[in-house]
Amino acid sequence: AMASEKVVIAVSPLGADSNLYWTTTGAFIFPSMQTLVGNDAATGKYDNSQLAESWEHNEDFTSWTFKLHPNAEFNGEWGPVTAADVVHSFNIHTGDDAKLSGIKQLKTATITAVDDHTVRFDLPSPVPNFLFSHAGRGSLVIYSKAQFEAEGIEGYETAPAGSGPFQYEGREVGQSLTFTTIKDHWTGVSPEFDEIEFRWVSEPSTRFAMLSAGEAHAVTLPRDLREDAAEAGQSVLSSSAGAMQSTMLFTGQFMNPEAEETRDARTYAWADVRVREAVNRALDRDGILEVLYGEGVEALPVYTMDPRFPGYSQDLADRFDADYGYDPEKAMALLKEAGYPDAFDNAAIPLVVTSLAGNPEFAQMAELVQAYLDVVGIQTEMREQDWATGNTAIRGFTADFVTPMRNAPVRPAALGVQIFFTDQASPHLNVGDPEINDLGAKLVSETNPALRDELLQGMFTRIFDGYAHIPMAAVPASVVVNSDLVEGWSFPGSTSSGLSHYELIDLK
Amino acid sequence: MTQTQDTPLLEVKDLRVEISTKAGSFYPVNGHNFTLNKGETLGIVGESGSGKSMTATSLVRLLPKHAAKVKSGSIKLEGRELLDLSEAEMRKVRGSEIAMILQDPQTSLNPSFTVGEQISEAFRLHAPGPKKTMRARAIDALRKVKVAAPEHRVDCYPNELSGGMRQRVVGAIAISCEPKIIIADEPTTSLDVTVQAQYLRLLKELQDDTGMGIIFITHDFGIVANLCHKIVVMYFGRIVESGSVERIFANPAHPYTEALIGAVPKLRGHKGRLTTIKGQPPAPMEPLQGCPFAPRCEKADSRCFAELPPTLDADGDGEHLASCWRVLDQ
Amino acid sequence: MIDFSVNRVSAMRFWVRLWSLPLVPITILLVVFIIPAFFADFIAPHDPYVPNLRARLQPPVGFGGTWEYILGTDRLGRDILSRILHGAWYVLAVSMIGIAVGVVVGTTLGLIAGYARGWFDGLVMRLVDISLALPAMLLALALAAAIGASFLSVVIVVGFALWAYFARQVRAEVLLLRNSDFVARSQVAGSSHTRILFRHILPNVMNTIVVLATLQVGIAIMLDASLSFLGIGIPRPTPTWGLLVSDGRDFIATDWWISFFPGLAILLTVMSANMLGDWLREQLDPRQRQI
Amino acid sequence: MIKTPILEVENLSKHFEVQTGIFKRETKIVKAATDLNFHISEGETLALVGESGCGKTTTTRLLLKLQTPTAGRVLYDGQDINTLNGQGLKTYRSKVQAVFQDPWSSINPRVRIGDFIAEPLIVNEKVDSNEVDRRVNAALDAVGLRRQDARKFPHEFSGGQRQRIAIASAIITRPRLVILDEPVSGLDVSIRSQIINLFKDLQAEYALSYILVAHDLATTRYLADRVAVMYLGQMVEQGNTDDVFDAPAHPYTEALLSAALSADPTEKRTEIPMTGEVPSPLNPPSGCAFHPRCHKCIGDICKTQSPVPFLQDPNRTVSCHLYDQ
Amino acid sequence: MGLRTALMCKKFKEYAVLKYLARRVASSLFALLVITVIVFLLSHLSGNPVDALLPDDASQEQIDAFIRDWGLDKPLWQQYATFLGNAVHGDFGTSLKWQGEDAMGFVLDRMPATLQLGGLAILMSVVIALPLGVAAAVYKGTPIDNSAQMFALLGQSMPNFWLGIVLIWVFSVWLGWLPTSGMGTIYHAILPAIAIAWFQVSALARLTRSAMLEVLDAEYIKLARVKGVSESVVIWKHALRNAAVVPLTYFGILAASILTGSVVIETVFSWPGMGWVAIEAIRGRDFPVVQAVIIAYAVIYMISNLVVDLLYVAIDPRIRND
Ligand SMILES: Nc1ncnc2c1ncn2[C@@H]1O[C@H](COP(=O)(O)OP(=O)(O)OP(=O)(O)O)[C@@H](O)[C@H]1O
Ligand SMILES: Nc1ncnc2c1ncn2[C@@H]1O[C@H](COP(=O)(O)OP(=O)(O)OP(=O)(O)O)[C@@H](O)[C@H]1O
Ligand SMILES: [Mg+2]
Ligand SMILES: [Mg+2]
Repeated sequence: AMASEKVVIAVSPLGADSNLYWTTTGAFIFPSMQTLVGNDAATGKYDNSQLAESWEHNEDFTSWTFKLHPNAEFNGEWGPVTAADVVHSFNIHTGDDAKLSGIKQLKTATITAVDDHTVRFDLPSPVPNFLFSHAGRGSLVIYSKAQFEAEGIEGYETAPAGSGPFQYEGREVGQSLTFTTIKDHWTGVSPEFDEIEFRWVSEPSTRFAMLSAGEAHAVTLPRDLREDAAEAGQSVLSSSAGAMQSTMLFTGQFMNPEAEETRDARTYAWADVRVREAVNRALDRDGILEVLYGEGVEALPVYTMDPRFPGYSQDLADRFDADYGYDPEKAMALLKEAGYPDAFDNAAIPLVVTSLAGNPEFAQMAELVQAYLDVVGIQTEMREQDWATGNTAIRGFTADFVTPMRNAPVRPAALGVQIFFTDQASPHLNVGDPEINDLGAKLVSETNPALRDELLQGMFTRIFDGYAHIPMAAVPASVVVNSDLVEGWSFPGSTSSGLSHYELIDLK
Repeated sequence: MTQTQDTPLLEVKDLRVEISTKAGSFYPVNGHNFTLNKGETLGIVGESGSGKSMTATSLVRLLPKHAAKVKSGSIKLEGRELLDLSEAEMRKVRGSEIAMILQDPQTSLNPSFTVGEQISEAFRLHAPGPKKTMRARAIDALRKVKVAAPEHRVDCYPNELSGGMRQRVVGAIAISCEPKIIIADEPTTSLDVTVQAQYLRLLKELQDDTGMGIIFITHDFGIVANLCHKIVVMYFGRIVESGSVERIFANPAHPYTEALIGAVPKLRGHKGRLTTIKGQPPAPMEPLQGCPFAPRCEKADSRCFAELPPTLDADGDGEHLASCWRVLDQ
Repeated sequence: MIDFSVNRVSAMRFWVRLWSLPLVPITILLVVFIIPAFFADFIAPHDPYVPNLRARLQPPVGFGGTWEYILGTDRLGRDILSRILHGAWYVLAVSMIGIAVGVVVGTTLGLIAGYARGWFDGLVMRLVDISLALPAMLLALALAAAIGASFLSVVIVVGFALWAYFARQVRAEVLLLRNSDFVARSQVAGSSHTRILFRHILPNVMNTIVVLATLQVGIAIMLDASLSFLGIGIPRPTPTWGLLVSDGRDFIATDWWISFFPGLAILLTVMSANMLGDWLREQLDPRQRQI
Repeated sequence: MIKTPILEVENLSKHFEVQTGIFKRETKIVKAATDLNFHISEGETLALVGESGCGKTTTTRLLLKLQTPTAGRVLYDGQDINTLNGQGLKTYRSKVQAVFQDPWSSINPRVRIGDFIAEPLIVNEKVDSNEVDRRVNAALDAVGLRRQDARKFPHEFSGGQRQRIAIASAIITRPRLVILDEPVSGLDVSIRSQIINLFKDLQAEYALSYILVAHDLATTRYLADRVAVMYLGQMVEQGNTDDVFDAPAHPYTEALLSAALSADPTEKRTEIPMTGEVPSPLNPPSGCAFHPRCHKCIGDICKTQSPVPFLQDPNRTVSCHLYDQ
Repeated sequence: MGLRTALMCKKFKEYAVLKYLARRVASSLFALLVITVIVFLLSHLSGNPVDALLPDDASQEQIDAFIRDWGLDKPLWQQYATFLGNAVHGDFGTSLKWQGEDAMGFVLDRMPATLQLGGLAILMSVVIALPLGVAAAVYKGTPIDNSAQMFALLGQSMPNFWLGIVLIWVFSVWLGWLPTSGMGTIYHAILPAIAIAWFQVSALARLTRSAMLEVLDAEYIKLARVKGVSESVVIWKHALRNAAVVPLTYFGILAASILTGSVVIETVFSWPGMGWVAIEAIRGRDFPVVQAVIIAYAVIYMISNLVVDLLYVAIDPRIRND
């Protein structure tokens, strides 16, 4: 690397542009901040690379104790990282303005500083996945209490002191965010460059151009462009672990037997399991995924199920081809049996597509899905809406056959399944199946790992067999780097942007 | 009124101007011959579209660039052939030797510059000098054309002046470099009678002072009768009659001239029917045989329709010319 | 004062005018725009909607492609040519209906404002100001979000973006016309206001409206494209040209044909429409200024 | 011979408010017509003459009800035209017609000649289409146009023909009065006389009355029985044409006539030089408006007091302090 | 004119200017008021900020708290009244998306970027369009005219985002002359300015051309030639001075189009101006910022129109001395 080098990473702008991590749904503040628990760059497994040296929990997962690295310290003269900082951070993260999804678990916890370098979280009910709240997506980030006391919230707004390997340098709102490398970081990790700058660039082609022009070291690109970039000689780096799962969801209480009378034929065409199966059977997933994500992307048997987390069912994965495989004839036969389309008043099922920043695949996915459904005789109607409008529609149940969605699988399966299928979920996401709800309720209080596994598998199986959704794929996060400038970089794909471990960027 | 000079001030011989358009080409100026002497005023009359303005602009070589060009003939200013001059030389001639006054005082001054600027520009081009003296000379020029309070008016924009005053400013520009000839293309049509009378008086006085020649284009017979020494009557791009004012008014040789004179009501005198000319002039590109006026002529006979009459000497002394077969019969 | 004599001149040269018909733009418009708009079903070689994953990203003929897909295929293997041909109808419909909305609203308001003057005139001019002061794009975003992006919302946005120009122009012209001698004469004859407005004034602003409308075709198509770019155009999979260009924009440097050919279709159509508009303006009203 | 007046004008005034100054923030009053009194009788021609901007057109527009007067009345058969409505108004509209100066702008280029000519008839009288055709043909005949021309559009006609069309339209309702605002100044010399003759012929045939506005004094003398001279919105002199032209009473009329050029080189004229500029109607001089240019100005009274009309004889009025004493 | 009257005149003129300004400002304020209503209604009709700002799995309490905090539970007119009252003080609330930023302050922070880009674009279009239009008029009907018109037309026929991306690839990536995106040096502004300006060049050049053609036909141009003035002085001094008034009247529309153009182009070039803010804010249902940004746009437009009016007076003596 050269004497004074600045690494530029161009990404599409996130929802919010803020230093106050707890108020956002994602931010690029991470290089300078740390959480308690880290993720291994190569495997995505939890490790102690961040502030906690070690941790332990009691029998029923209701009490978690973390020991901090004794030599951890904040950059910029704000002193060592202590339990007081953790308590302080906990308090601001659970305040009224908190919006972070991952800290939902924290809200019910109480925190105690056991000693200077030990904190304990006590939870009212068993939380086996508690580490999730301290690592990766949407977790507790440790801010300096001393800085807060000295400068108040403005201090955080102008230059939050963190303990990460980079120091917050400054932000051009809407434009960029810059960090400088800390030369003698307490972890001993030392990046081989002096500065790192994130640039917000909405247009993928502009990002591609920046990469090609050598203005950026790394950029995030949609799949199609990644391929093009690879052809042009750039390197595509993927996260070591799957970062996203994508699926399409039906909405409404379509599995709720009691809702039978109130649902109308149009909204609830898929209340009939045969229609749901037909929809799934009509899709050539391999084809779609290859077009959208390229090779090496795996089919996803059940959304929120992930081999890294408890509840994974090899059985479902094995049965996937047989039960969800591409079979248009079968789909048509099922529809005929179900009386579709003749028996329905309205033949068109609205297919709402939300164009989410950074996921241009979704539009194409919708087009492909629509084309495949058309083949078997299901007419759909596409509404291209932005995220917010789409969400409004979903919440109002005006969108019927719904949105490709994504979520990072770093979320433990037990959390995900509750959020997307049960009565724990937002009303619009609750499919209304008594059995799933029942299993979900049991899961909450169950602490035995084996039994939890069983409950989860039961839920997944129910979802799978009931064709309760249209699972698509597990996709790793990836980034394209300029092959003339960057040698390599590994990251687990555990943050909302998919990027992390910037200190590991290996320049040429 | 006899000018005994060897070289006339301006001598135009067999001038032909061609206009070519997509639809075809024609000659709005077709074989003009006339002369202008020092201190003399020549009136060009004719109805709209007969080629009066084309004649005037061809004299200063400012014909519309792409559409029109001089086909043949000669224009001699004191014996010097203007058609042979380079564009730069011609620019010197314009303004300093031949000046022109345009029809509409409303539009012939640039609205964006003060009167003074526009007058001194004319000076500057032909006799450069410092700004101050330019201004002084502009004021002088204004005074010459009898503009009241010239010191004040020199800084006015054209829109601040009345129509008559504007026309006088145009006059000031024209005489600023003491040209030998002023060509005035209908300079008074938009003026009120009273203002017009003042203006014509002014022109006459200036002519008396400087001895310049004036070519006056108009269709107002009142002006011709009062101001001009000689007249050229145009019809359809041709000169159909020329001669001294007295002779032509007293004894028009061409039926067209006769009809024109008879068509104008007199300020004093009879109230009988006015003479009229039937029909309209032919369209520029209409194919014609014979005399172009024949179809409208009360006195036309078969010869008129068959053959274009040559320019004939009406009074036998070479001073009164007309192109009409009837001249031969007299 | 309006110079009506131009009509005389131009009428005299009727045949000359016919001869000078701008054949190139008319031909282009027909070939690229009008004919495809109505006959895409018959001339398009492929279904514009059905993906063919086996034929993804075929380059156009001459760049390594085959005659099967003359202009190449897109990311989903759909034939670009067929999509352009089918898209023509939507582009035509959006621009025509949008302009029609603009014309009807703008002309009506401009006509009445210019003729009646007074408070109504003041109100209309304020509205024109307001409409010009609101960047159409922002309004479009808000509107599309409010009523959902659809064919209708695009038409409304186009109409909204254009009406003010018509209103202004028509009003200005009516102001001149209402002082013209022939209107005075008609008043002297005892004609009612409606008669004057519709028999005497309206026919005389028709030229302006036609010319302006022709020139607005380009603006309407551009607006449609920009809306697609912002993701609030006519929803996919409708292959409007704006969407095609917008979707292909990421691949300008690599699979350039995806956006190049729809872009070319836009370029040719807009250019031809403008040239036709210029020609019309010259024929109908040489004094009309370009807006 | 005492003729009944068709139209009587009593103390007619029209004042315009105009905005002047930068950004049009200053309101001034233009007195385009002040306290006019005149009348016009059956079969008679009255000419309004005066310099540009003196209010001739404004006066005709008031008579045509194109504008409403600031003060005063216009009486048609004894009825104020501004109170007319319904049938009365229709009668007025069909009995008082107009021909304007510019033959190019006074005909709607988008209407067929026949329809254009018929318009006054159609809007004022209940007539069937046969009758309309018949009357249009008659009007075309009267002005010397061919009947086939009815189907053509205006652009197919020359200026002179257009003026004939305008005249045809003006006479189709058999009006009693036709107002002519500079009807020939837009025409070429050779055409002018045709139209002037036509006016005379029509007057003889239909017993028309004309109010004629003309720049050209010769034309005025030729056509008019009586003449009214206006200066800055005021009537300065009125009388029989021959009387006024032969012996002008008002200094302005005198100067105006002396400035007119006769198309006769033998005629001698003595020009009375008028000094000064034509004043702006926005800032009319005090007292008698003509005093700054008057060669007979008799002192302070002219500068301070407006002269009142003086009746020289039943047919002649003059407004000048010369005649006050 | 005596000195005293001259002085009075001057004073009167100043007074008139003030009065005129006051009237124009008042009418602009009325327009702004209407715009606030439109904007307020539209942004409220267009989806719920809850969905934009809260994650899809937000709990009901989170949603409720959010609604309460932002006053979304009050009746619409009340929300508007509050909004207007605050807006008068320049207070449009705090941004929902850019945490803690004062909405108007945030927009104003972005404004220089947009003005800088817009200014450059205007400059470019004028610098290119005027000579182009003049040349086309002077050489009417010749190949020069045709190619000038063609060049102008081209700009009007390309979607500007597409042009922008092509420019980036050609000039930044392949030729490497200019930076691809972002804001910084003047070089950063060149490509986006071209992408915006080209479209305007077309309209402006054609307008200049037709104005020039009209002026070149004027009598005073003939008079200048008759005086012996050289052709270049005739064109650049006598003609252009008068013709320039016409494109000037177009400036209000030009300003509006450039603002509109900047919305798209700022996105393409990651130019952190108001256009970028507008899109991000509308997409994120960031009411306060949406309102602030549209009002800001409208104000810029109105001010530029006012300036144009005054400029118009300064340039054209016909108006100045009427
Ligand atoms: N630029 C031009 N292109 C083509 N034809 C022209 C042009 N200028 C003049 N003409 C034609 O040339 C002929 C003579 O025009 P010219 O202007 O000399 O007439 P004129 O006698 O001055 O008429 P007027 O009394 O109306 O001024 C007319 O038929 C006119 O139509
Ligand atoms: N609508 C109007 N608003 C304001 N001022 C007007 C209006 N109409 C006429 N004037 C003014 O009234 C005065 C008389 O105008 P008018 O047109 O009657 O004059 P005119 O005698 O017909 O002149 P010309 O011979 O030039 O036709 C002029 O100063 C004119 O500027
Ligand atoms: Mg002429
Ligand atoms: Mg008049």
